[in-house]
Amino acid sequence: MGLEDVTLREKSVASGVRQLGRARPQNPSRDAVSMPSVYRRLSAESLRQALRKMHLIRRFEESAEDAYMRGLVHGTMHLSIGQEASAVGICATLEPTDYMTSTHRGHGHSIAKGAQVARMFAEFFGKEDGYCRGRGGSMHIADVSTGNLGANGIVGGGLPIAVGVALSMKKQRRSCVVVSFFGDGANNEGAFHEALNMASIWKLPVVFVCENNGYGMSTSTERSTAVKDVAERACAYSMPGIVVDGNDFAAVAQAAFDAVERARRGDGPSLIESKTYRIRGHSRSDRNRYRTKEEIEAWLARDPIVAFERELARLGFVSKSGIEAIRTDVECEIAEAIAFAKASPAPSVEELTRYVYSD
Amino acid sequence: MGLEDVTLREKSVASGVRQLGRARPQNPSRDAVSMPSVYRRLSAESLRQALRKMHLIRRFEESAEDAYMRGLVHGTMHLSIGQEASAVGICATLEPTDYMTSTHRGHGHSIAKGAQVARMFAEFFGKEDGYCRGRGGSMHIADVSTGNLGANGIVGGGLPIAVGVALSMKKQRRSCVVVSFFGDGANNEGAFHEALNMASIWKLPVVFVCENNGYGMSTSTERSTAVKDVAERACAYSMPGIVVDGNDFAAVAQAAFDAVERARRGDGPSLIESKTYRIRGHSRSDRNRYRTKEEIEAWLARDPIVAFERELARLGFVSKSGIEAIRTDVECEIAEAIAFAKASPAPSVEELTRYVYSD
Amino acid sequence: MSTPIEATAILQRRRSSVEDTRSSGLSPEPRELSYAQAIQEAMAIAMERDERVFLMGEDIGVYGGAFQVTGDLVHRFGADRVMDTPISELGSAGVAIGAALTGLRPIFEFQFSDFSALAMEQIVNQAAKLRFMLGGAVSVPLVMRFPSGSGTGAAAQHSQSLEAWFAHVPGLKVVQPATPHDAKGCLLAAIADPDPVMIFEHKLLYKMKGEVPEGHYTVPLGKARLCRPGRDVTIVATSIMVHRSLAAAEELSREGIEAEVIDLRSLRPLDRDTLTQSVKRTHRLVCVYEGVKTLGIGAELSASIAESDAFDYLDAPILRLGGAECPIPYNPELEKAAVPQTPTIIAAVRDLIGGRL
Amino acid sequence: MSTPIEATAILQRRRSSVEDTRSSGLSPEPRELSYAQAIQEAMAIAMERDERVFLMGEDIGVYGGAFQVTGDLVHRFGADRVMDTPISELGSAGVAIGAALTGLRPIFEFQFSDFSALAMEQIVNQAAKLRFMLGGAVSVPLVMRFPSGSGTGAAAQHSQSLEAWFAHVPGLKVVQPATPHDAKGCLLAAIADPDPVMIFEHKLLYKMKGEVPEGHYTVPLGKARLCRPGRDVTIVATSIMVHRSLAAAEELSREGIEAEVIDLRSLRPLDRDTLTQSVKRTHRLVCVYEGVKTLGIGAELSASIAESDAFDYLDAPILRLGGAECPIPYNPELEKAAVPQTPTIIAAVRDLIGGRL
Ligand SMILES: Cc1ncc(C[n+]2csc(CCOP(=O)(O)OP(=O)(O)O)c2C)c(N)n1
Ligand SMILES: Cc1ncc(C[n+]2csc(CCOP(=O)(O)OP(=O)(O)O)c2C)c(N)n1
Ligand SMILES: [Mg+2]
Ligand SMILES: [Mg+2]
Repeated sequence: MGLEDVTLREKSVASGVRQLGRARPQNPSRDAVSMPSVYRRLSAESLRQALRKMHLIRRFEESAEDAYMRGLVHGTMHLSIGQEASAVGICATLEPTDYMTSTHRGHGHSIAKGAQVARMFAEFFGKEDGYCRGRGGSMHIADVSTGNLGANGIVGGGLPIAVGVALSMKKQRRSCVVVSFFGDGANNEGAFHEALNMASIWKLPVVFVCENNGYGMSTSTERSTAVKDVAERACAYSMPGIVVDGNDFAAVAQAAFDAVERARRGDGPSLIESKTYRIRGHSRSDRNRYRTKEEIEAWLARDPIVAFERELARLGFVSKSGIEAIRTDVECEIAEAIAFAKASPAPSVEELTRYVYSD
Repeated sequence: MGLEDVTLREKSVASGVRQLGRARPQNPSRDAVSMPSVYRRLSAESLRQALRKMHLIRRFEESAEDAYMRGLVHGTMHLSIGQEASAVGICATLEPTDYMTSTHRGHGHSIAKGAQVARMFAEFFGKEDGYCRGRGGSMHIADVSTGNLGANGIVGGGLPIAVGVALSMKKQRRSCVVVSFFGDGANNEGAFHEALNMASIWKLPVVFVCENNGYGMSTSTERSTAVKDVAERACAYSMPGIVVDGNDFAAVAQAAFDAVERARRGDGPSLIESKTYRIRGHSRSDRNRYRTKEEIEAWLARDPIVAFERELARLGFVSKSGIEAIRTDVECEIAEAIAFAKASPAPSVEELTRYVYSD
Repeated sequence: MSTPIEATAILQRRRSSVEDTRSSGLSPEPRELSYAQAIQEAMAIAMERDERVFLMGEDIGVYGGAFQVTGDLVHRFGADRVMDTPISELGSAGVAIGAALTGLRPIFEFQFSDFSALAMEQIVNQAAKLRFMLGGAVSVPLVMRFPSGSGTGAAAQHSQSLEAWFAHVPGLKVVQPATPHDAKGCLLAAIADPDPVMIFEHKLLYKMKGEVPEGHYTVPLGKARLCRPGRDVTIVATSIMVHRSLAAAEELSREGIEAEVIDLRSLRPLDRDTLTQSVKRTHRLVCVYEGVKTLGIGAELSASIAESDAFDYLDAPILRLGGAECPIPYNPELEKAAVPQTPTIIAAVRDLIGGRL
Repeated sequence: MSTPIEATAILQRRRSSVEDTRSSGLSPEPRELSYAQAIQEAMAIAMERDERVFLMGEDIGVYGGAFQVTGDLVHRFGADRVMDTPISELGSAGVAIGAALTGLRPIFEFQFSDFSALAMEQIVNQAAKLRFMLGGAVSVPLVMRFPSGSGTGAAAQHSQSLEAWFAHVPGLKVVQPATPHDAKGCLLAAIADPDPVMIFEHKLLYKMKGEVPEGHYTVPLGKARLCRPGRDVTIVATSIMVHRSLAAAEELSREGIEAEVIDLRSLRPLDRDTLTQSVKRTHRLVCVYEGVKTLGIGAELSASIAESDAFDYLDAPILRLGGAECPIPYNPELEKAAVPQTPTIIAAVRDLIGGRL
């Protein structure tokens, strides 16, 4: 995905792919008439919560990055800065009892699904209060209490698991839906193919969400993927494939509502392709040799948080001071979370082999 | 795939799937005007050779089955009786230097590509003159001298290897084409997805041939596969997907010619779905519980060899006595082959670990 | 995983907790079943008792499984609980994991253990590690069954004995029952176990008959079984090699050599105690297994003894009889030669006792 | 495979046969390279000499590889010979096999060895067995590189040491070079080898510097290296554990304990001779490796000695120091505790010599 994709998002969807998301006008007019219907569907409070979550994700990752630089975080970390609208837009349509599987780039998904940043920081710092008691780190954060079955260090690893969770829900006649996030890179794994096929033949309540940020590490979708839009692949599984502007909260939420409802109705899975961009490098070792400054800057200009904030303000959902309050509140939560995480005890080396098996 | 598929083959191709094969008329008229163009393209001699090969495959498998019943063959065996037009129709378009990967149901492919039945029987009997010196058996027959890189005991196992061979040809600027046979069951393996994607992005000279015989063991395509026609999946890889009547030699050969030419031109891979039927059970352990007698009988009535023979006779490519000569000749070849195989020495137990590594 | 799921309606109907043993069904008369029938019975009992249990695999429904282990269960429990999967080993293994994570108890059949090579990612990177990676927040009560071994003429890609791979992986439990009795009891124990249990079944054993109690009973995972006491040498064997070792012991006994035979049963956890005790009595150890000799389970058994306090009791080198260093060949004579047979065991023990090693 | 391919035009340009060693480039001055640079140099030399050699892997092109091992090679040799693959480990492993079968010499990089779990089918069922299954009609000259091991904080799915799986598989060769010198020499030997060679590289070694000769040279596959002579105990170690063992030996020497340290280098074939000779001299054996202890390479080493004629020379149990029986944890203290460290080795050897085991 190169610079031209900044405009590509605005184009109508590739042939063969049904567009279930709102049709984005060529020149989005900013009056109330153009208010996305999801804004009516979600309460004003939940819209403000969505904005708050986007801020929380952003500040969480910036702070994590900072902690990493200062040597507080071990290992590696994959930041989703620039992709917040996608995570929050999808999760805004879910119930707490709905399930989710995520990826190596999963901080945003976790927070969007309801995880506490304090326990996330604690995990980063390898502490007992971390979501994985310090055993998992950034790539394995899960929060079972919010239906978050975890990030995954294996590209595509969560897809079949999500299908299994959906099968489980169907067998138990629970009306829960499962969202499986994955990247554009993951769409070339065999696991993707097998998972989507099974979800379709068994009509399972899964929503597959491909966050296409243009690259799997350094490899552009153009160089790795034989279709222009990942959503086109839905046709190979007789399920709807939807392309949405992943930097537009409303577009993402609209597509998610449709897919989640379809799943809950028992009509089976959908594939949503959320076109977005990761502003930071793939991980800390990335020297950005595979993309241009211009490309990054063009996407920076489309910051999903700025856009959402502006739209909410324009539509009167939030005031200037309301935005200020959200920001301060988030700052506060982050600071407290870091303090909590730092104070949390480290696991004891004596307990090295605990949790391998059930006690 | 049930009984209705007998007619399904005749229908126009499912939406989204391009038909590159000859358009089968609803009521194929039997005059010269309707002569398939491949009949003009192939010499009369090669058409007769094709018919002979179909007979040879049939008689080879019937004799192998017989030998199996009499305890001469160890292990298991997968017969392709009823699928001969598909194997021969595809391979009729290949050069001896072109490559092929096959499946567990690969006797027909091997013979079609030029293997000697004597060495195949020898392999079945576990002898040194077998294609694998008695180490491989039915599921691993290969004949490198005819570009046949082997059957494969792993469903879908040959697909990525075929892509690698095609990459090798492209890198070496050799104009060889690679045909990869696989079954409908294999199309749900991750290997299928990964292989087709890579072949497409690298524009490799591969022809993927899915022999859809309606079942992967006991599981119908309907129960296993989220699309009606496997060829529909070509759209996920931006390559042509073609459905052909796999029991019609000319239809298969036409589609193969188009795909092989496309590959040789450097225009990349194609996916041919050859709809056919296996008359015998999956393997010797099959009790046919998943299909009806009626279904089997309906397909028996569409025997590809009978149809081809009739058409060649009608069009004057072969006379009655010519057919008789072919049959006798084949009978003779089979008898000699079995005698050769029986006389061949068994491998020495001393050489148990030979051929694990190169000497 | 302690989610609300445990309490949902569909689960109410399971009769009793999976841990206890139903003794009511125990028959007074001994009764013989084949190894395959014993497994099938275990699955039926588990499905009867516990709505959470279901089966997944290729052609396990109307076909009855490639080795007829599931047989007619689909007619008894329906296609929802005896689920045919597409030929998608990696994906369907992941499906089983997802189901296990959220309240169900899948029993997954690989058609041949060789195809597990396609699913190592989900088994090893996911199932085995999820509980640990998540600091104990989840568990994965998953059972996988692997028809294994050579002797059927199916050649290199359908005859492997890969259990050592799995036994190398913390987070998995690995068992290899050798008798119909243990096949049923280990499977029922595996289903009751909260963690992923891999069961390796030898294809040549499926038709073997043996006494099998009726009703529910479990064979504890991680315990070896002393099959035959003896003073001169300990033969520790797995799966079909237990029977070949017992046959060898009979023959050796006629020559005055009394071999103690231990059926290892469980590869992870490993019952090092039973083995150590035995070696302290017999002073000699022979390990017999079908997997490739190098890094097969015998390597671990030998090394366990060599580092234990039984080391000082050893009067002879520790012998390993494992699979040859080659893929399984098709030719029947070669195929036989590729894995230990009774005469191989007899000859090796003779040499060991005779000090000729 | 002897097809017409050997003679095709594109191959004419390769300078010389891969077997011989170019001595012209040998520098008089010793020269240091990092382990990663040594590997990169080996690949560059091979690609220069032989048009058939090419590289495949995820992000090995402009990104230079996750560990910068391929570095700038794409600029030197072009994207056709330093090929980025999609994230399709199973499929691309198969692609490499197909290329190897038909005249090319692919070098395949797994981004992390953990992802090999996705490709076991192609590696084990295909690459390792094709030659045998086809009765010698083909060979698979394929090299695969696996960045392995813990210590980077990447947790359970990015830190495994899975080499024992591969060493269990006949048809594969498996090496684990511990120094920049051997990393280059083993890789060049692997490229020249007609059979599939798996190279396990420890991620923590990539930045380690060491003397590396210029030009083409090979380190024979299957030969261990005696790094340090000693009379009291043999420490056989693999990969990074060689360095920890050498450090331990230094420390122990100060206490009067002289440890002989052997770098195993090759897991399959296994140099049992060098090990046996050493144990006959020292009468004690300690195996140090990072893979999980149970069924890690130390199990095979211990069992090899226990069944060899060196058994009679043993004065103490054979000790194994391997990875803990758990996935690799994220927390750095736990992570360190999960694999042998220098102090662990020192303490264990002390106990062994002191008869406290
Ligand atoms: C099976 C597997 N292969 C490779 C990797 C290494 N890896 C981690 S993330 C990544 C790129 C993934 O790309 P994408 O799916 O697009 O997600 P993104 O990083 O862009 O969010 C790669 C190659 C991995 N973790 N797992
Ligand atoms: C990876 C793998 N899974 C399962 C099997 C067992 N198996 C052998 S053939 C077969 C059915 C294959 O169906 P299909 O691809 O349609 O080929 P067909 O047998 O119909 O020719 C199965 C399940 C196998 N050999 N390999
Ligand atoms: Mg991406
Ligand atoms: Mg089929």
